Amino acid sequence: MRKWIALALALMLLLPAFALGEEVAGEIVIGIYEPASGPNGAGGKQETLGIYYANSVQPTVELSSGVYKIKLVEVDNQSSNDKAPTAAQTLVSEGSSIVLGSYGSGVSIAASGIFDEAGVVAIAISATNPQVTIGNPLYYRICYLDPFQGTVLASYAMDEFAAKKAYTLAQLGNDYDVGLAHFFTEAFKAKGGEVTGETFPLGTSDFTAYLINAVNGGAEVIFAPTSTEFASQIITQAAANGITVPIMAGDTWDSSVILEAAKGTDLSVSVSTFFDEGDTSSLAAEFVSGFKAWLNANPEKLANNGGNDIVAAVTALGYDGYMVALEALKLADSAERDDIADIMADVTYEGVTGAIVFGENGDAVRDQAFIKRTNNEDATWVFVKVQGITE
Amino acid sequence: MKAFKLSIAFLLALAAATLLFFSFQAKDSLPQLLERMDPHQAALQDAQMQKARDRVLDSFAEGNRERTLRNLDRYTGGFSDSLVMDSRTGFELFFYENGPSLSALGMFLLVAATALTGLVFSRQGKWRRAALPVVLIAALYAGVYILENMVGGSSMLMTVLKKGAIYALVAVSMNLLNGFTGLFSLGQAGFMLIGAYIFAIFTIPVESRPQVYQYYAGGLIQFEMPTLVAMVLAGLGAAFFAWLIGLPVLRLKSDYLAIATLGFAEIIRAVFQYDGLGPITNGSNLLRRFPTFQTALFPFAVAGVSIALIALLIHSTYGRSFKAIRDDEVAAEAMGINLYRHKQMAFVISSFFAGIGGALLAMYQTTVQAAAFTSAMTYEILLIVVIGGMGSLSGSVMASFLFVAASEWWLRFLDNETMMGSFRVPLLRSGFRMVAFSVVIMVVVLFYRQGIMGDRELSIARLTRWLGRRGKGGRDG
Amino acid sequence: MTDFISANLPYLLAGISVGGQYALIAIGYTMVYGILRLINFAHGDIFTVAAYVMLYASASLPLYLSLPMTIAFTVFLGFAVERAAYKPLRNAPRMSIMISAIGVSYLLQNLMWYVTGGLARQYPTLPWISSTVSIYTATTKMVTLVTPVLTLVLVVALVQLINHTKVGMAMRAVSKDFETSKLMGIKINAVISVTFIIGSFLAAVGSMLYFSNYTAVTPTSGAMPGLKAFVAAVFGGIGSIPGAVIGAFIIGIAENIIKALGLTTFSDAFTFALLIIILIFKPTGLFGEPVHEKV
Amino acid sequence: MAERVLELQHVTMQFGGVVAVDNLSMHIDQGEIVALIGPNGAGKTTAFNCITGVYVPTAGQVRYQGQVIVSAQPQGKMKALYAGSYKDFPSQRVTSTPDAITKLGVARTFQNIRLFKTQTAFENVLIATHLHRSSNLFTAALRLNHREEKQLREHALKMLEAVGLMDEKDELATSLPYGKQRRLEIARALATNPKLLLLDEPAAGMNPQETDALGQFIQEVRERFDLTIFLIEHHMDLVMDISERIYVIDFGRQIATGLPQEIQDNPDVVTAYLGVEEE
Repeated sequence: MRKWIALALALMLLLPAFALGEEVAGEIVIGIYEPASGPNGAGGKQETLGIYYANSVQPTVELSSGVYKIKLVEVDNQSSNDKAPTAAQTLVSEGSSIVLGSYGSGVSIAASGIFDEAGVVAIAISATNPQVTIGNPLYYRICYLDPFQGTVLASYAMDEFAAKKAYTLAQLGNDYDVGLAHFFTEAFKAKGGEVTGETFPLGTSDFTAYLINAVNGGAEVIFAPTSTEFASQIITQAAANGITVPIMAGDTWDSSVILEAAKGTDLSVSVSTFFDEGDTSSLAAEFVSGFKAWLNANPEKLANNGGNDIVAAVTALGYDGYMVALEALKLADSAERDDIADIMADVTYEGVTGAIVFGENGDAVRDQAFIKRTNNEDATWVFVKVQGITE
Repeated sequence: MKAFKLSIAFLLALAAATLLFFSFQAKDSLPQLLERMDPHQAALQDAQMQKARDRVLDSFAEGNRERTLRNLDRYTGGFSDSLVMDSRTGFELFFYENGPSLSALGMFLLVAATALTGLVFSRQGKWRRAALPVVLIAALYAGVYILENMVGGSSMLMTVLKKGAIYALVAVSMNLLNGFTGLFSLGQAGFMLIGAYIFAIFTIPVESRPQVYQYYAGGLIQFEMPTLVAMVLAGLGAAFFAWLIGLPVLRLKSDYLAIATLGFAEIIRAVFQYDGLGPITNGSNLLRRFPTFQTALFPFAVAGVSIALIALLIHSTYGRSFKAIRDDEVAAEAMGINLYRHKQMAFVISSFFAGIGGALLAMYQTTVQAAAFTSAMTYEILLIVVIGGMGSLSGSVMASFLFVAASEWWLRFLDNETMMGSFRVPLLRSGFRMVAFSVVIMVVVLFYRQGIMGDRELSIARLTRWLGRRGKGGRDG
Repeated sequence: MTDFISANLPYLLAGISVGGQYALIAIGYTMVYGILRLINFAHGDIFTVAAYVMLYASASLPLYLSLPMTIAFTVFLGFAVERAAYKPLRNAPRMSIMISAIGVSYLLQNLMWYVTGGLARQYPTLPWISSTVSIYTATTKMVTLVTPVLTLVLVVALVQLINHTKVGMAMRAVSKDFETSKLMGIKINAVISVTFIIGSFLAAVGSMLYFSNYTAVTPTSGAMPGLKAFVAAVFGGIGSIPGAVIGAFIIGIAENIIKALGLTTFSDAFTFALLIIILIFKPTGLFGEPVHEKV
Repeated sequence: MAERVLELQHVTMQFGGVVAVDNLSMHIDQGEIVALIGPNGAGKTTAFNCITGVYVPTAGQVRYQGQVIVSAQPQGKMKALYAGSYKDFPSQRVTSTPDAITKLGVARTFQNIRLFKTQTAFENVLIATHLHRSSNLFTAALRLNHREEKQLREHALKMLEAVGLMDEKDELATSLPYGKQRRLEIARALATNPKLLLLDEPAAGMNPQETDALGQFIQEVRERFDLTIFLIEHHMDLVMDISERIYVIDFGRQIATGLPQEIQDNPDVVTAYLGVEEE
């Protein structure tokens, strides 16, 4: 096998003639490790869209030994831990120099052992569970963590809605939901608030009972950090049952599904996320317009985004993730996995979702989150403010 | 004739001894080897070379054989011109790189030699018949170990073989229930979950418990067990739950039993995810950092032993009474077989091995989360049993390797949009792999109801007959 | 007293509404089981396909066209599944038919993933049903009231069909004794097809009601209601249609009561526990009649 | 007086309104061959099923070697509906599963052959030896019981030899010709070392020569294995030839009993079978 890789690398070096157009010294493989089916499939696809768009914007990287074409190899981990090892192993065997993904912390952690053994650096794009990077030296992350996001939302709930009693709703068995709800509860209680929490089993569609429990419990804010499928059930049923209490959630709710569900209702739905479409900085605006054009040009990609061209936060993060990978390749000035591993810690990149600098454990140092509210008339996001942790 | 066999046996033993001696000797000779390869210290001038060499020595000190070999390969390949490679160092380098495979080969030759001598001296038929299977099994295990060292422990082939071995054990345990006793149970994922959790809970090292049980202050259980003990405990735990749920459920007719066991698996999943049990099961969060196996031999060995036990059971008087219950319950009862007790035995044993399979899957995944053990996993295993052939152990084993390789390796290309020149191959986009796979399963379920082996076992006699028939063009069949 | 009612009225309404939707699915299970002794695992997925077809159809067609088209498509799908996956196994052992049902469910779910991309889609708002209405102090959708009424109407119509028409009599005969009805010249395949057609029709209607109440459609959103509807069918006495309906309402209301009591984590687990308890004490369910094994 | 092997007292079996077996009382002594005859649907097989525990009778008692193995009173719905003529019911209720009764030494064959279809003839008989095993699950699986295993296999072979099926022992049970399948079922029943053998229409579908051979075989088996035999049969010449006593039932009720000769010219039996002549 080792001889085989050596041979493949040698072959790649002798391939200038086959490259398209400009002089290319060969190909560097970047692995995409995302769920395309299973409960997280929808979010995974939107993240992958960001990566493919970034590839269309920047298909090559220039190293001292020449310009290399980036080859994306995508694999579906079906958002389940027992499929993770073979999916991760496929990327390693395909010769990925660096891997992007995965949406969902569980599958990322499940694959960390395989990436570590093969010496491949992996960049978690939107997996916010702290355990993804703790104890996994080669796993880096460009989004903020649950502890940060939970506390930010708790501060926002108190500052914005002056809520004293909160109700959290999380999906039983989903470590993202339960983790975020836990940190929100801790932060909210630390600030003198009162929290009652409930969990619902996978496959639930009827949330009326939960919403009514919240209202009967006198909650002034409902915090439901669930996946998009349950989010739209919660929103439509909250509207149907005339719930007036404001609803809040984490980054998973930053998607067109929520806008569509909230359209025409008088619900107040606010979300903390990594990126805001309305962000007027040139970098973000250019990305948004470019991505929308690219998306509308391809009906299949439009379908993967839920049939509309609203930019999900994970798409923006996917874009930044790809660019960070290119930065790493440039800094290491080689496609060798060990070289990239050595320099990864000091890669920095001014991304669409803000400055990315890696702190301890390989987590990006992020100290503020965008807070957005839904505009229910024309189903768009309204930028509220950038929220840090207020003591 | 006897002398000839003995001399061959002796030769085999001799070869084995030399192989074992040299590979053992080369085991930790790498530092001296590097010195000898670079007599006039070329590394000191060339920083690049020095860095590559240090990397080799670091990973060697770390004991990570996989990475050491990779760095060594790059070092010898990249700087071959400034290294001196005389025959002796070349020989030692060869033995260092292929040490484990050669020692495995040595072990196999040793087994073959003993089998041969045993054959010559033994009288009873039983030993003579056992010689060939023993050698074949030794060849299989040595082959897996050699393959692993040749291809690299974390290659695609080995990952699929590891998962294949684990699914083989679980498929055989489900076949014992559905295929041999005629009990249609859909609770296999639930018992795997119990096994995986019990194994993980009792083997997480105490020092990493605070980090794993982050929301539950380090968790309730503050001790750890050796791996094998925990695996047996995992099986016993699953068996206990099987006995418990068996009390009410085993008297039910086949399709009610299916739904009741399916319901049981859902209940178990909800219980293990319950926040209240967090200090023990870590609620909805992951369990990780428990010991995992480094070589593919471990799952192959555990699965091998378990499947052998199940095979022994099936060919015993109890196995025959299970098959009687499958064929005709009324007649079996009339022949004095207590239906309830025998069904309970089959159910508990099958769950015991499903628990061990769950523990192996936990080690394979390096993480355990109840969310993964859904009814979809039970359906997957059931389909493996059907493809292999209900009532055939060798069928289930073959089918699980085929199933895992096909669904998670060979058919993956169906998910990626491939371009033939400028023409985009239609249909190929993410999700198509699973569609193609489920169509294949429907075809098997509908038209090849017997599956690969039907209810026949793969025996050496049948294999030679089959190969013979292929050779003669299969005329006289 | 009144605040007790106003606090619990919403739970009751939700229970009745979801109970009615389960009933429409459960009838499909009970009829197919009564005739073929088969748990039609794919029934829940046909229910989801109906939702997707409605979603895609109403995107381009006006409502009065997309509604009938959806029902027609679902009925055809139910018929096709029976002819393709169950007819070849007519005299195969019971286990292989059930495995074929699991295979069809596996295939349908993967197909939906492939075609729709898996992102949750919003079910179109049917004009009259999904407008909100308030009863006493609770506000809910019109569908919560329409469902029980429509369910009862459909059930009564179905019971009339079963008891007072030739096809109905044939179905009852086949469910009593498969072999002898074949000997009596009843065209078994036709009767089975009719059963699947009726089952799929009710599933299509059920999916319209269900998804106008819970409007997010994903490839697996039909799996859990399907399983719960089967539990209801067994609970009411598999094979008996009134049993399935009453079982469905009981399960729907019980589920919501458990959530009201705060044991939300175990709401699904409780339904399965209920099933196991029923199977032990009264294996034939509330209204089922015991089946004697001839020796 | 020979020791009483089997005794039925007022056994009644009622399905809803239909009384299949009505107040049947009879006995069989050690070493006897007793036949139970009657027109189709008279309740013969139902009586068998009450004795072997497949059905729990609505009322009545079955004693085997003096020990009560089945005793029942009308329960629930049956109490009101009870149409059987026997009134004062035995006090305690005893039920035992078919396998418990077989362990006591009551073996049976079935009217429609119920052989284990995926097993060979030898395996079919070997399964019947399972109930005499002393090894538990682990000793059996780990082959620690090889002595016992050898005994069971020899016992099974002996049974096959007794019924003359040695050369078909490795054939699939269901691929054997009809007559041989019947004999295999008898061999399987014998393998459970019974004291009382219940044969349910063993000669069904056999031609006269085969029926004759079967008759000798049954008598020889009784001698060789010191058995008591209780026989349901329609072939009158077989019944008359080998049975010491005969019970005749019609519509579940016993209408005659006695020696073969008496039964042959008993008018009630003739009308039960042939119906009343047209005047």
